[in-house]
Amino acid sequence: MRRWRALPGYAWVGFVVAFIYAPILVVIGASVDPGYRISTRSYLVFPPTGFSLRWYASIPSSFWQSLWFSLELAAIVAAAALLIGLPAAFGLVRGRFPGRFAVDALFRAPLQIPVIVTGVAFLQSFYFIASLGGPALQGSLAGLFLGHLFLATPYTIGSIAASLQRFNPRLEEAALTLGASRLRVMWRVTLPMVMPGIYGGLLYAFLVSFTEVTISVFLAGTSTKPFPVMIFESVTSDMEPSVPALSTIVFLGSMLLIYAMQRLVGMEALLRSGGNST
Amino acid sequence: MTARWGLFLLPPLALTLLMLGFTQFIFLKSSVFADLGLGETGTAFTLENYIEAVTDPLYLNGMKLTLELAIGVVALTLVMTYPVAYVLTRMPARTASLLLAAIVCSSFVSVAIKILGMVIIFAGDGLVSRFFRWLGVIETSMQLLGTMTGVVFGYLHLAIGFMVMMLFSVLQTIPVKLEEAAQIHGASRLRVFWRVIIPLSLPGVLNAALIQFNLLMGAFVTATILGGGKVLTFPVLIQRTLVMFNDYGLASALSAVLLVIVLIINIAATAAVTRRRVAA
Amino acid sequence: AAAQKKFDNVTVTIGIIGGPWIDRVNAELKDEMAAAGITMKFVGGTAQDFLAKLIAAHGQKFDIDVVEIDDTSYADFRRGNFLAKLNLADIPNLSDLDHSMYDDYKVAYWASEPGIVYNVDKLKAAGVAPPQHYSDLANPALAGHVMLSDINNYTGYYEILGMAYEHGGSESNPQPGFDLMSHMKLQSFGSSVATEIQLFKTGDVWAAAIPAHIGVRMFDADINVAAVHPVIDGHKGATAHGYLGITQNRDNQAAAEFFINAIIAPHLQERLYTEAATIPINNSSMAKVVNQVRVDASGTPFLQLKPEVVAQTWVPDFSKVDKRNWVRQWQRAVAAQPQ
Amino acid sequence: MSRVLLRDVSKVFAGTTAVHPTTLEVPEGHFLTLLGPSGCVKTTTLRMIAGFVEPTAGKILIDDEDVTGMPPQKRRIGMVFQDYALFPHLTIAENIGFGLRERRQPKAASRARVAELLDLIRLPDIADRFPSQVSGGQAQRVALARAIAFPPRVLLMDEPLGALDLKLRETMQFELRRIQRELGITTVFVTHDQTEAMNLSDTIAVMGGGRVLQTGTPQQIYDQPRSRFVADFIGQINFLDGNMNGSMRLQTDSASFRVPHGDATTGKATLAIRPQHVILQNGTVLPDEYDRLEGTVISQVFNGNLTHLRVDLGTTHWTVESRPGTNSVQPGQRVTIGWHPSDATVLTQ
Amino acid sequence: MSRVLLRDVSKVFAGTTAVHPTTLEVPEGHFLTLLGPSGCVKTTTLRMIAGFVEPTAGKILIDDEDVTGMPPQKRRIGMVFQDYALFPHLTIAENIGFGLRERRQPKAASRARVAELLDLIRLPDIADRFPSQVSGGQAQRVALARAIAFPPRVLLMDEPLGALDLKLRETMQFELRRIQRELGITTVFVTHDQTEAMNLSDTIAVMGGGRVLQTGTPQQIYDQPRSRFVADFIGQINFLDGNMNGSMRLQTDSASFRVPHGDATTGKATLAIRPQHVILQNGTVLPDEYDRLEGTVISQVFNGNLTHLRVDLGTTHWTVESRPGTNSVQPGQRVTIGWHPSDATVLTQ
Ligand SMILES: Nc1ncnc2c1ncn2[C@@H]1O[C@H](COP(=O)(O)OP(=O)(O)OP(=O)(O)O)[C@@H](O)[C@H]1O
Ligand SMILES: Nc1ncnc2c1ncn2[C@@H]1O[C@H](COP(=O)(O)OP(=O)(O)OP(=O)(O)O)[C@@H](O)[C@H]1O
Ligand SMILES: [Mg+2]
Ligand SMILES: [Mg+2]
Repeated sequence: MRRWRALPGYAWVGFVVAFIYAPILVVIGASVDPGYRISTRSYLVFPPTGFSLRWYASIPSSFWQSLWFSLELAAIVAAAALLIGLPAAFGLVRGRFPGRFAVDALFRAPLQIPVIVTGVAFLQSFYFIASLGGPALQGSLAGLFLGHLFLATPYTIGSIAASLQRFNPRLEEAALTLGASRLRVMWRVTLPMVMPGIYGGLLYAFLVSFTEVTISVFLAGTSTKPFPVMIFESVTSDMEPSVPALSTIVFLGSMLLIYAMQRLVGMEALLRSGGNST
Repeated sequence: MTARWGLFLLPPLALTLLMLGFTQFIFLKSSVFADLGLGETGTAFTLENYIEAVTDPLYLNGMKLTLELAIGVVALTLVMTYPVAYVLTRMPARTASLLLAAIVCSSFVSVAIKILGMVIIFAGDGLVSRFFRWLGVIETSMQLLGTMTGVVFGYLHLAIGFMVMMLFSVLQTIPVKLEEAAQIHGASRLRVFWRVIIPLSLPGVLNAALIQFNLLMGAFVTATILGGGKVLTFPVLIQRTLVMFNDYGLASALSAVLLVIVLIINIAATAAVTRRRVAA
Repeated sequence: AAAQKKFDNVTVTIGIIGGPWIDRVNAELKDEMAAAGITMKFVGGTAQDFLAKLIAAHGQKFDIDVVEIDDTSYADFRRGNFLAKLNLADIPNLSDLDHSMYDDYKVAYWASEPGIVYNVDKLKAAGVAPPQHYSDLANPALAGHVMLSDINNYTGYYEILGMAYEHGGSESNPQPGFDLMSHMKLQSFGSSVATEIQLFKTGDVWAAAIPAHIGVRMFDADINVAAVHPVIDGHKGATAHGYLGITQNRDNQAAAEFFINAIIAPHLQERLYTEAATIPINNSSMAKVVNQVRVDASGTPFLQLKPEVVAQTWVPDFSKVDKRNWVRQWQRAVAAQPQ
Repeated sequence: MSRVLLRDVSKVFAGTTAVHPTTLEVPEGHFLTLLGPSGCVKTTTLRMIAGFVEPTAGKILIDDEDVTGMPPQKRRIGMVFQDYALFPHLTIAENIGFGLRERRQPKAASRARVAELLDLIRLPDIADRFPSQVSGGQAQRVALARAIAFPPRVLLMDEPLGALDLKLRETMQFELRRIQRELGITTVFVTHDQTEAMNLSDTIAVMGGGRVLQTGTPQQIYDQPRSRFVADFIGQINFLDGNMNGSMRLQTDSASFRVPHGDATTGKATLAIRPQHVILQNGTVLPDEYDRLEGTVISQVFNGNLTHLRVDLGTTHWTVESRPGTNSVQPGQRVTIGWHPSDATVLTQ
Repeated sequence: MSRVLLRDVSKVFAGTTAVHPTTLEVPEGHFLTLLGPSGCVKTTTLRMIAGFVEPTAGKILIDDEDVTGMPPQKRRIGMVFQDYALFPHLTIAENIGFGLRERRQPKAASRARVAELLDLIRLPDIADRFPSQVSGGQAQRVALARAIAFPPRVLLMDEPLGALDLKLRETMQFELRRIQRELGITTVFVTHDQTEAMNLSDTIAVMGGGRVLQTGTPQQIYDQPRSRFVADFIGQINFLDGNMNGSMRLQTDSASFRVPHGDATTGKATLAIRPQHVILQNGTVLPDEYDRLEGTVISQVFNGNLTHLRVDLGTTHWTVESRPGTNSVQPGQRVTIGWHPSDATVLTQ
């Protein structure tokens, strides 16, 4: 209806998307610049002076390893966040007990602690555990996992809780009258119905872990260095010239991932559960 | 039957409590002992770290700067993303999901590298400056590295993607019917926004804004890169205290101060909105 | 059958300055180390970073064997007893080094010449004469286009002390330097080569207090820059060193020493000079590279390479610097700067 | 095909009694409707039979088996929900076959049964669609098929037709009744629509204020309401308040009226009479045996095949029904109305 | 109080024509109802008047002013939505005063007006409650008050009573009509409930398949339907298919029947007659001038004050209405039914 009335809105969306994408386009452009001398490799060239895929071919293995490590880490974090988030969301939404609001607040607490505080606190706690003869968590996958999990779980809980709140309890009752046990109801009705929330929670957790720098800077080890830390160090010291190429690959990969999710549940259904259950 | 659902909470609750309580305890412990240099702390209880943290103008200014930055950026992010999220909820679903997907994808790219891209765009010889010079609007270049503007831009990039997603999930719960009801009873588009959409989305928006605020209060990566060593936010000061001073007592005290201030703001903001809602 | 390996598949974790520097070192030494049975693993970071990590570890087992050390942090490394005593006899290449380049706990493996690099064209366009002293960077005509090195970087000490000396201060009294800095309108503080070159390239920065060898890399990136070696305390130009040391309680110390020996070998030092423009630390290499000195557009060399000149350059006495106070003074000066 | 019995069942929610002790029997194969206004615990009663709400006291028996504490999935009941509660992620066929699968019926037999049910509800072609792709009326029939796929002992329906439009609702009433008769399933149906209850039920239980007020066939409920509430809820009716004084007459302030059969009670009482039994003296002459009242016409509403007149009798308003054309009156006109005493009922509650 | 005119208005959604060119007039102060089955674009038509949907072609005029491109907030229209669409974050008083505030009325005057409206809807005590704290019927009246607070030129209502239960719906119909009459607001009302339309309207526009099929008073629509669709949608009716051959008789396979007044057309036609005009020959003797048919009783449904008989006539089923008690027949019984030719209608569409 009266399309021109919606125009300012669409223009604003365009502006914001352009704002988000401008630096990404620069990075993509710079990734194909065929700079040839060592000195010219320390900064981004845009617009590119030519077209070359040489930086795609010369990505150091350490970066690949770190990217792979980050993907693994993010995947485990997402899986674990789901394992925690699912029962927590069910308990929060369906449980009726005194102090429910306190419990809800507690689950949100990790998002209220400044990330740098979290990073330092985990680092010190890990050393403390080690000093007591416990496992050496600093610099280990387990340590990073715990730090990321701490940060990611609130999102997952929020996302699943939101879709659970929208869930029509009549569906469960219908299944019960049809002879399904409580377990079967969960499996055949409830879980499929909160799937968008679950996917949303997984995506959030994955994204949080995959882009986290602040905590990782403190908890990373020599062979357990998440990808964003690698990029951060590269930018804050002497730049690895293939970083733009690698970033482009990550960007394209994320497009594939999102496309797959979109096919599975539909982005909109997924974001409807949006990690924001209030 | 409902009581049993509560039981599901126990394992996640225990885990969260452990991760939260244990780490914070270990961390805050060192803040009440004197720093002996090289990471060693004394054993006698003292408040000198806290006294320094709350009296030294360096840290006070750092806190002021950080609060201004975080609040300013959250406000700016809201201004930018709220209309976007709104337009997305009222768009044909297919287009909306495409745009949302695009926004999500952009979040996967490290902020650190995006920052370099921005530096190029806004540099003295960069695209934006050239464009403005061509328009004859601005003579001097827009400096991003080492300026507040740059840090704000960096923070925006950090916040926008998540904010759009969260606001979308809030706004899409507001029925179009209510907008139409407001419109037919004489409210212009702007008034509909002001009297219906904003009040109804307030709790959800506040929740999202607080999450972003907290995130920004604890972020030092962007300020480190884009601040060019000039923008000393509180997290940057904490990081420097740790890495350059190696003063754990003071760093813990500073962190504790940051934590308390952030928590107070969270509680106050939530209480303010909840009171309105309870009244409602 | 392969020749007898010196080590039995030992991994050495090396913490040195990150980025292409690691790539370079890795590329040059990979084969040699592999042949000796050593696998190298690298961690990027500054000397300051590694010191912080060692402190944070509170004596727990540390996962880096060889660490980067610089003049500014060496005293703390020693004070914390983080460094193992080296078996100097196992590092035969030391024979080519001047005695000032190593001791029982550290061995120099690169050197640089902190000074000033400026954009010739931009300064000419602004009608500003090339800076001769650090204090010249405070010229109001350059306001907003000057970069100093950040505090997390050894060069940060040279610029402050340089300015302090120019105004009657010294290592034990850096305050005049901080006072001057607090009045300067800086573009930013440089903390990474990546952003430094980027900002020269985009034209945002016209002059910077950074090591001269970065000027060479900028020149290679088609920026018309020149380097200045200011006179400080009667010395023309300054020298800074990067060292390697080995952390305490290693069971692979011999392999680590083997790595240190390799990296100070003449051919490697010369490669690093041609690739990254850092200054070699052994005498034979210096004799060689002095003939390959890089010059700017006006034909002036970027680096001072003649041994007799290098010997006369200024090296601050960091034992006189109160580091803890230094950081505070720095932060206050930054906070006081005009925005 | 079973018998359901609620014996002294009551339910207290958070201290307030929602369902007062209720005894209710649904004979085998019967179609019983719970009828009443919103909030009269129709749903709560149904949910107690289903097992979603546990009675505070009393017993629920199905075929003399006490099922009071039994979980819903063990009760072998079928239920149709107001919003159908079809599983949106399953196809129509999967929805219908849900209960068969949960009861571990052989696959082939299940498939055949689903096909048979799709025929029964006259929708053989929608097996592979999803619930979002069928209309409201179709969804309603699918919900029914799902509920009876694994033959239940009792079929429960909570306002299953509430969301349909009028024409469709009427069609579905016929369908429902046909299928229920064909299969002979004991059925408990909930509605607040009296017409629907009348059309469908063998027995109606009129509920109000947390209890069953009257149980009987539609005709009984209509003709012999036992309370003013029931009389008013089922169809339109006119009331005249007065006193009984032992004789067969109701005394009002101004006159007295004969009452039909029944005991000669004393005390406050109300005479009730349906609009269609009230005749307007306008052209026609009222027979002598008729009781009569005078009033003023307030309004006249044409309602398809009937005209409803509102007549102000001073102390109360009555509705008088008349075929269009037969009486032509205007609002404001004085009229006399009359009725045969045997068409009236006396209510003492 | 204004006149609304839709002139050749049509609407195409994504290539398919939803609203076929439609002309419709609502005279000043009239109560017009759009009546029709689900999906017949009642809502779309209403939304075009409101300004939420822009017509693809045609003009919409209010008081001869062309408002076709005018945004909704400028049209001075009041609207009641099906689910009321009350603002949950505002109190009842604030909801009612919404339009007044948007139109910058002085505060004191607004407050007085809100109080007046609360009196009008007979809910003076709920001013400070929130919508979640009022019942459905109350919410409905609040929505109405909000719509008329700033006196609208036209009042639009989209199935405003759909969510209420039967008794409440009837009460609200009276209320609605009372308030509309009192204020004389031009009103367009949407419903799919024919009884509601009959009770409320000055004029009914029966819609079907994206167009207005017939416009007229309730009586006209009921008595003189112009098409089989309209006849069937408004109340119950019986059909008999046949052919007209120029004479005043309808010829079926087996017999011929007289048709009332009107032209003697030719071609396929349908005789239509309401159930209440069909008399069962059972005890009573059919007058000679009656046309008659024979059939078998299929079922008998008691429906409050009437009994509906379904009679199988071989080619079709008819419904015959009778007062209970007057005729006593059993399913399966052969019966003769008859009607007076002047009660029948002939439909040629
Ligand atoms: N779980 C519960 N807790 C507390 N009160 C309840 C609960 N369930 C129902 N009630 C109360 O019981 C009353 C009757 O509810 P119920 O749903 O049985 O009525 P109903 O006759 O089905 O009404 P409707 O026609 O509106 O569906 C309600 O007023 C409600 O307050
Ligand atoms: N925005 C739209 N885009 C595409 N088609 C639409 C749109 N709005 C309505 N329609 C189509 O118009 C048809 C009629 O819709 P409308 O809501 O006007 O019917 P209605 O008579 O109000 O039905 P109901 O009684 O169910 O409310 C629908 O079948 C729908 O497919
Ligand atoms: Mg109910
Ligand atoms: Mg509609």
